[in-house]
Amino acid sequence: MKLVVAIIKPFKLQEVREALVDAGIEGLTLSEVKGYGRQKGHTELYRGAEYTVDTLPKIKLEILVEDENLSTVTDTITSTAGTGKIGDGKIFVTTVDDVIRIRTGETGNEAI
Amino acid sequence: MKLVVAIIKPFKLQEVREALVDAGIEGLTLSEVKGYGRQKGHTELYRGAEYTVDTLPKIKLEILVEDENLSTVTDTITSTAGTGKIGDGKIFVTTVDDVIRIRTGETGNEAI
Amino acid sequence: MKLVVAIIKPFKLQEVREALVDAGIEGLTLSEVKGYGRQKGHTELYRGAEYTVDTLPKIKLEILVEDENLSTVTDTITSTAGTGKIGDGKIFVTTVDDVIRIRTGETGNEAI
Amino acid sequence: MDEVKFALDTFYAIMSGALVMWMAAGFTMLEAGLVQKKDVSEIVTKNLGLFSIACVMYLVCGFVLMYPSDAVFAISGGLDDAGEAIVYGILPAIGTSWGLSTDMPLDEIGMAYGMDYSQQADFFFQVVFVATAMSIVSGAVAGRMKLIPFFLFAIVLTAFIYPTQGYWNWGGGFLSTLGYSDYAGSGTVHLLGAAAALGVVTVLGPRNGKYGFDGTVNPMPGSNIPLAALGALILWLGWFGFNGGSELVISDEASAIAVSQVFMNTNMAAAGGVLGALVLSLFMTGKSDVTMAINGAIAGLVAITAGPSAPTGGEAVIIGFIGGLIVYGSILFFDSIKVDDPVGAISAHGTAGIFGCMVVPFTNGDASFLYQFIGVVSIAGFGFLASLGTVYVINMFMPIRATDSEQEAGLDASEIGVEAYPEFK
Amino acid sequence: MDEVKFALDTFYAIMSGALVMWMAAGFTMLEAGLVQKKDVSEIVTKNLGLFSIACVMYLVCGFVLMYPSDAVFAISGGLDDAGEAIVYGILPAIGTSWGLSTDMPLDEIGMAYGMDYSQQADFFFQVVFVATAMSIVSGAVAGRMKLIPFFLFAIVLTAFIYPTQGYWNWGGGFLSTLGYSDYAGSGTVHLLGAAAALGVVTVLGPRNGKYGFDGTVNPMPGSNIPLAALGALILWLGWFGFNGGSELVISDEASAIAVSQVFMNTNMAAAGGVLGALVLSLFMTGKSDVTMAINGAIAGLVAITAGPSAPTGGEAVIIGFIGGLIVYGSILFFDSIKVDDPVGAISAHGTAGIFGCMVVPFTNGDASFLYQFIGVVSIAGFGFLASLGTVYVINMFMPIRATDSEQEAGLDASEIGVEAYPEFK
Amino acid sequence: MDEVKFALDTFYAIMSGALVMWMAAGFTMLEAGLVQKKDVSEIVTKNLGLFSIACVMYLVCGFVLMYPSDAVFAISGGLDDAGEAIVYGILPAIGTSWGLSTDMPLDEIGMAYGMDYSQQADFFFQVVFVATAMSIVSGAVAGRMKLIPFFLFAIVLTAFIYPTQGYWNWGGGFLSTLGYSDYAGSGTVHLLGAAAALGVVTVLGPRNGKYGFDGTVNPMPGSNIPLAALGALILWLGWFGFNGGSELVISDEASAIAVSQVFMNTNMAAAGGVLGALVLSLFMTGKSDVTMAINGAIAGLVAITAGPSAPTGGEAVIIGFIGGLIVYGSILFFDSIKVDDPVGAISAHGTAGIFGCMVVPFTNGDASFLYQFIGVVSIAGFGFLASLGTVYVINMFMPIRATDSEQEAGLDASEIGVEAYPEFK
Ligand SMILES: Nc1ncnc2c1ncn2[C@@H]1O[C@H](COP(=O)(O)OP(=O)(O)O)[C@@H](O)[C@H]1O
Ligand SMILES: Nc1ncnc2c1ncn2[C@@H]1O[C@H](COP(=O)(O)OP(=O)(O)O)[C@@H](O)[C@H]1O
Ligand SMILES: Nc1ncnc2c1ncn2[C@@H]1O[C@H](COP(=O)(O)OP(=O)(O)O)[C@@H](O)[C@H]1O
Repeated sequence: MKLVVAIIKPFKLQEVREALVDAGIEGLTLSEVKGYGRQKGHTELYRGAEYTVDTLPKIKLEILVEDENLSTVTDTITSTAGTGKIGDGKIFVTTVDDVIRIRTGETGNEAI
Repeated sequence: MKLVVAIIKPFKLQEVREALVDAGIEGLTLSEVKGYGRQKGHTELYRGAEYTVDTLPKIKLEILVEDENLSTVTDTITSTAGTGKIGDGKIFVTTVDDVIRIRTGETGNEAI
Repeated sequence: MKLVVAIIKPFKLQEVREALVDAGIEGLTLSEVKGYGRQKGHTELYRGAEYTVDTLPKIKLEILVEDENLSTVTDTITSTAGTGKIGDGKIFVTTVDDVIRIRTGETGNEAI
Repeated sequence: MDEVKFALDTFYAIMSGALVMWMAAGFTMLEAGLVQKKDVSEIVTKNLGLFSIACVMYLVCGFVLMYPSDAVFAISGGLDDAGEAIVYGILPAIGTSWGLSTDMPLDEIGMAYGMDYSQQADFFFQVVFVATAMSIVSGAVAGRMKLIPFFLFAIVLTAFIYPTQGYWNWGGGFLSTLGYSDYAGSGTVHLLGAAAALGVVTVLGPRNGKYGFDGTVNPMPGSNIPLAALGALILWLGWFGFNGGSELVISDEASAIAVSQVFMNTNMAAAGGVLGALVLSLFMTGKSDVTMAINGAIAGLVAITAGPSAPTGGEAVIIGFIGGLIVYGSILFFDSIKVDDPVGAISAHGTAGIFGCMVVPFTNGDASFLYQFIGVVSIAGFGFLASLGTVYVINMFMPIRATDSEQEAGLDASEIGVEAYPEFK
Repeated sequence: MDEVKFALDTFYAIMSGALVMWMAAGFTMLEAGLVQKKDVSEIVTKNLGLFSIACVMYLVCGFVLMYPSDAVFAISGGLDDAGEAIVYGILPAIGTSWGLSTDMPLDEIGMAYGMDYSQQADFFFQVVFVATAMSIVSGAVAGRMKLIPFFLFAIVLTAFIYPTQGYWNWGGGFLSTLGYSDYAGSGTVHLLGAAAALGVVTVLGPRNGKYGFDGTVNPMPGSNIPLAALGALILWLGWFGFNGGSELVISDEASAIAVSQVFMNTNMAAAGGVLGALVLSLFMTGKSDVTMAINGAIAGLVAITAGPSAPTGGEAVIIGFIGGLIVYGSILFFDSIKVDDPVGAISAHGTAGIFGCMVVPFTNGDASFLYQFIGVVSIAGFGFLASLGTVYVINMFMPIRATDSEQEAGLDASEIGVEAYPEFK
Repeated sequence: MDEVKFALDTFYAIMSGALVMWMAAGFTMLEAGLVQKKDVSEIVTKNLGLFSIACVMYLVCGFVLMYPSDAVFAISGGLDDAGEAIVYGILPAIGTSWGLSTDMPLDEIGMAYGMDYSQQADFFFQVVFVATAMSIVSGAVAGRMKLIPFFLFAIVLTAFIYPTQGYWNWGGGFLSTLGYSDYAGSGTVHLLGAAAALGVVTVLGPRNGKYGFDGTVNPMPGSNIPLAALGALILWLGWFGFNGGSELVISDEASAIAVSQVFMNTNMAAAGGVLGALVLSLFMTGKSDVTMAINGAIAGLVAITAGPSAPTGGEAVIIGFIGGLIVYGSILFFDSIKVDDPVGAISAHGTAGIFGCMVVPFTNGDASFLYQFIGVVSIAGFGFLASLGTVYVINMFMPIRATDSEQEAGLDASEIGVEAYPEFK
């Protein structure tokens, strides 16, 4: 089993999720994060003083997949989350030892 | 060392945490996430238009444990976070290469 | 490739980030989390009743690095995020199988 | 000359009424700030709805029941013959109240409440009081009472419960005959509202999770403290209309002095209430609990309301200060007996209201402790029982309590469909 | 005696004006609550700016254009000779308006608007009305109209568009001659504002993401519901000044009764509007949409504004109730034709405003459906076309629509530089 | 007839006072919106507490010190013999102030402040002014001044510092004799508050993290911009009472005209202030900084306060506009000299207050630059030194500055125990 972690632009979320569901992915967990990278932040103002906000809002998706679905998932994300502009984000893949579905106690691929 | 990541229902948090503390776990990190899975979201309304909110609020626990405590932790979570109803969540286990306690610089099991 | 996950005190964020940038790190993702550990929470009050808030706000940094930069990153974080007081946080290191830059489709070290 | 007086008194009555209407915003903000995020849209809807229901029901029949016309008495010889009184007295009066217009000759409006200013101004000033009483209930039942049963109860309270006992004091009923003294309604409005709230809460029970099995009290902190403070400050401002307008006339020297004394004392009592609650909080916990300061202000205001014109400015400070102490203790007390009142309404309006009624004889020679006590007991008793009975009956047909899963998801999700702060995690 | 009347009427006018000024806070909170978090600072800035622009432009020339002096007519024989009228009539009047001071002899102020209270009070009461009209626009264009073009449009609307049609009804123009009856401006203020908003939105288009390619309507929930409710309650309070002050005089018995009837009816209509929208929401969706309750209150208030003194209290409830039903349907309608109006301003002020104008003859024998209809058509038509034309021209020089990336990041980032809630994720 | 005048003037005074009391809500919201989330409950508590302390201390002795009775002068021949004056003049007066009631014959109240309306109304109107002055301080010290020392300072300022210099201008002291002209208190209230704030801040120092070692200014953005805007709009409304009520009488034609001119000009100056700040912000940064618009409104209001009845409407716009420019520059200036003022109070009330005092002679022939200058210097100098001295002494017994770890966790945690927004991360 692999855990796919994708950092994407917030406004792409809906599109990515729909594409994943179409590709047969039935579960994922998402959270709001802030990203720092090549895409630079922007300037804000407060009471006449300018300052830079270095980080940008991003969405982090965590998707546990069976090994054989890995490339489907990464491909789906790459193709839907990309705008071609800087800051599109990253996908990390790590190996997961085990997974348990709390409700049933099932483990392994059954539990994904 | 293993990193246990558990996605649970928010209202179970206190119970799970207390059970983990009773089981000897002294540290954990938690965050608010949104989950998408078999448990479906709900319908909201805005100015007469109905729409579906697909995701549900969940709590993500991250707990670093020594290998020998792994099953204690997963068992504790499984038994306390479960309601038997859909949406109870998942537990992922991954292997961690190393851990460092920032305060002391200790590494490995010492640092957990 | 390694994923460095650091839990630090919020007010140290700016210092840590600046030090990482100086050390050549060009990307990271951060999120707000709550930590439970040896550092105890504090007492709050509401309408005459006292209660304990067990968790403390922390910042979680996720930094993907090439293997050879690992120690630079962990050293930089350890030295800048430490106050010597309890609650300074932890650094976890895990191995990442692969990384993809969404924008270009690059993978591996190229994509970091 | 008389016409200018009439105009001035009318203007004063409607400005006072506008200030009291503004208290609706105060209750809405106070309650929205003190409930949890997931119940905020619901409490807002309840407040908008209850105010509207109160206005309509009071127009439909509350007003004429509270201030029955002479016709009622003429026919029935003092309610001996209730049937006849209803047919010939109340029913036509209901029509005149609903049909109140500038075309109507003043003497046809059918109320035994002669006055030197416009009947419309009087109605407007009265109607916002009944809404105030009902607003007290919404806070106490927040987080677990369902919307429709709440609105049904609002209909009953504003159409019947409030007017019935309002009549006792202000419409010529037995409390006024007896000599019960309650200037602007510490008892008639605030205690009544609090007693009704207690009655409803008795049937309703506490929010899930509020009291642990082991007797612990779990604080469920309010979601938005500055909003709650805004609510208290709105109430503070609106109270100038509530108390100040209750002198009813301002156009002669004595009345003008009395009204301005009332403004001054109302302000002083609120200030005293804040200080009382803050001092006690510091003494008890070492911290200055802002939610207690907020409740202290309201308790100070409630405490002075039964007699805001008689005390000196300094006495008003003291009355308010004691009100602030009382509300602090009362909130702890109700929590200890597991009566869940998310905004402290029962304590701030009820306990402080009783104190307000009972303290009147200290500064007003015309009042007596006995009659004040009778007033308190009859208002609180009636308000409690009538409300308890009403919701008991409603509950038989339509459960008034949100289910566990509804409470867990929040009433906003189950009843309103709109999150209060969808973008704030 | 007369001096006391003059003083009382002046006091009444400025208190009414202060209440109407307070509506600026109502619009600001309503709109800040109903837009998305990323556009909140911008809508706040727009509201502060538009109110200020309205005040200044109305002082510069709006007031004298709306209430032109007799000199204009004397010279030109009814605008036959516009050039002369401008030079000898309007231009000097502009000076007197700008120079309005306590030193100025009353008869020099140069307006054909005799009255028994101070001209300054009149100006103050009038100026807050023009700001109200402009506030309606800001809500409808939220989330995508750029700030500077918005302010340019505000200058044109408050200096020319509003005064021109205001003159028709209140300054002695053709609608007043005709017999169009619009007490406080359901048409002249609210419908005008809504028509202007529609004109601007026609050029501007909807927010990105509001309407899907497949015709779906994406709700973009407001960020802060209690703030929106506070806005509605502020408007409710301010409306007592808006309608109540429009009687213009309170110092005799008949006027005092009329003013208090207006206060009562205004309150009743708002209550009716809340109930209408809530009942319909429950019926349609099974839930009580709080945003509809909020819009219902405003629609009820708009609906009663054209004739708040003639209906009985009960009729006011009914008029408001229908207003609440109408706003619900109208919001769904405008969404279905892809007119994006984030706060429902076009429905609450426009559709309900038309209803308010057309319902007048039912309770006021002096009004006729035909003249009301002519009023509605001419005000809405002029407001729509003049606004559409104005923004069309502005758009040629300076794009009025925020770019995709500006909308995505939020107007707060691109135009204000200050996040509204920087610490709330 | 006279009685109606008395009643009308009393009504006008208490309505004005109620509007000024409402400014307390304005300061609370403004400051709650402009501080960081972790300090919001504390600033709310400070505002509730300071208002209450101000009311009580002014009743205890502030009022009689500011408006000393003739007895004081009679006995002492003009304060020659201070001891006797205190024993026979001030002390009994303290009793009468505390005991102010409707029973008291008017001539016993013991103030050298004859008037044609009720003394209670006068007290009520005066007491809200002292609270305003103190509210200015709370904003400037937000985020690092501890609660108890702040309240101790509030006691001293409202009981002694404000009344002492208030006496100079309004109680018959040397500024009034001299011819210093300050209608509603640009100097006596606003500049005094700002000077006091500067004195406290001098001892207190900036918030941790505000100024970098390398001289950088770190913006610490406010947590809730719409709340801050609401605060400014509340102040805008309340200011009609603040300035409008300061004419003191409305019941004759000239006064009524003056009061309405004041309402109009107050509104115009606020509008001008918004525009001044926005234009400058656009010019300097290309963006429309909403926090500057908010401060601009307040600065415009402060600027007109010293002489709101003399200017024409157009001049009021210009005075406000310049106030808006000045506050912008002043905020940058104070940041550059490392005086940390989280809400801009010192600039909006102090710098704009000085401008307001100095601009009076341009529109009011009776005022002179020299006397205005003497007024400014003596009020600001006294306010600054007395406050600095007071907090210096308090600081010797009880540290006024929150420790580093307290500031880091937020004052809400260390002093109040209640988070302002516990559910918003
Ligand atoms: N080394 C890294 N470790 C963790 N997250 C990263 C790293 N580099 C980039 N990110 C995340 O990916 C986002 C996009 O990266 P960025 O460099 O701006 O653009 P791109 O990926 O298109 O080159 C960042 O905002 C950050 O959240
Ligand atoms: N494949 C997955 N990857 C990541 N998170 C998942 C995955 N499947 C489920 N989850 C998380 O677990 C939660 C519960 O899953 P769900 O399918 O609704 O119920 P259950 O686990 O009881 O079958 C989801 O809300 C989501 O946060
Ligand atoms: N076993 C663990 N698993 C996950 N997170 C942990 C664990 N132990 C500590 N943490 C995180 O590290 C933070 C600091 O830990 P704590 O024990 O308080 O101090 P220290 O690391 O200085 O000994 C905690 O608040 C928590 O977020």
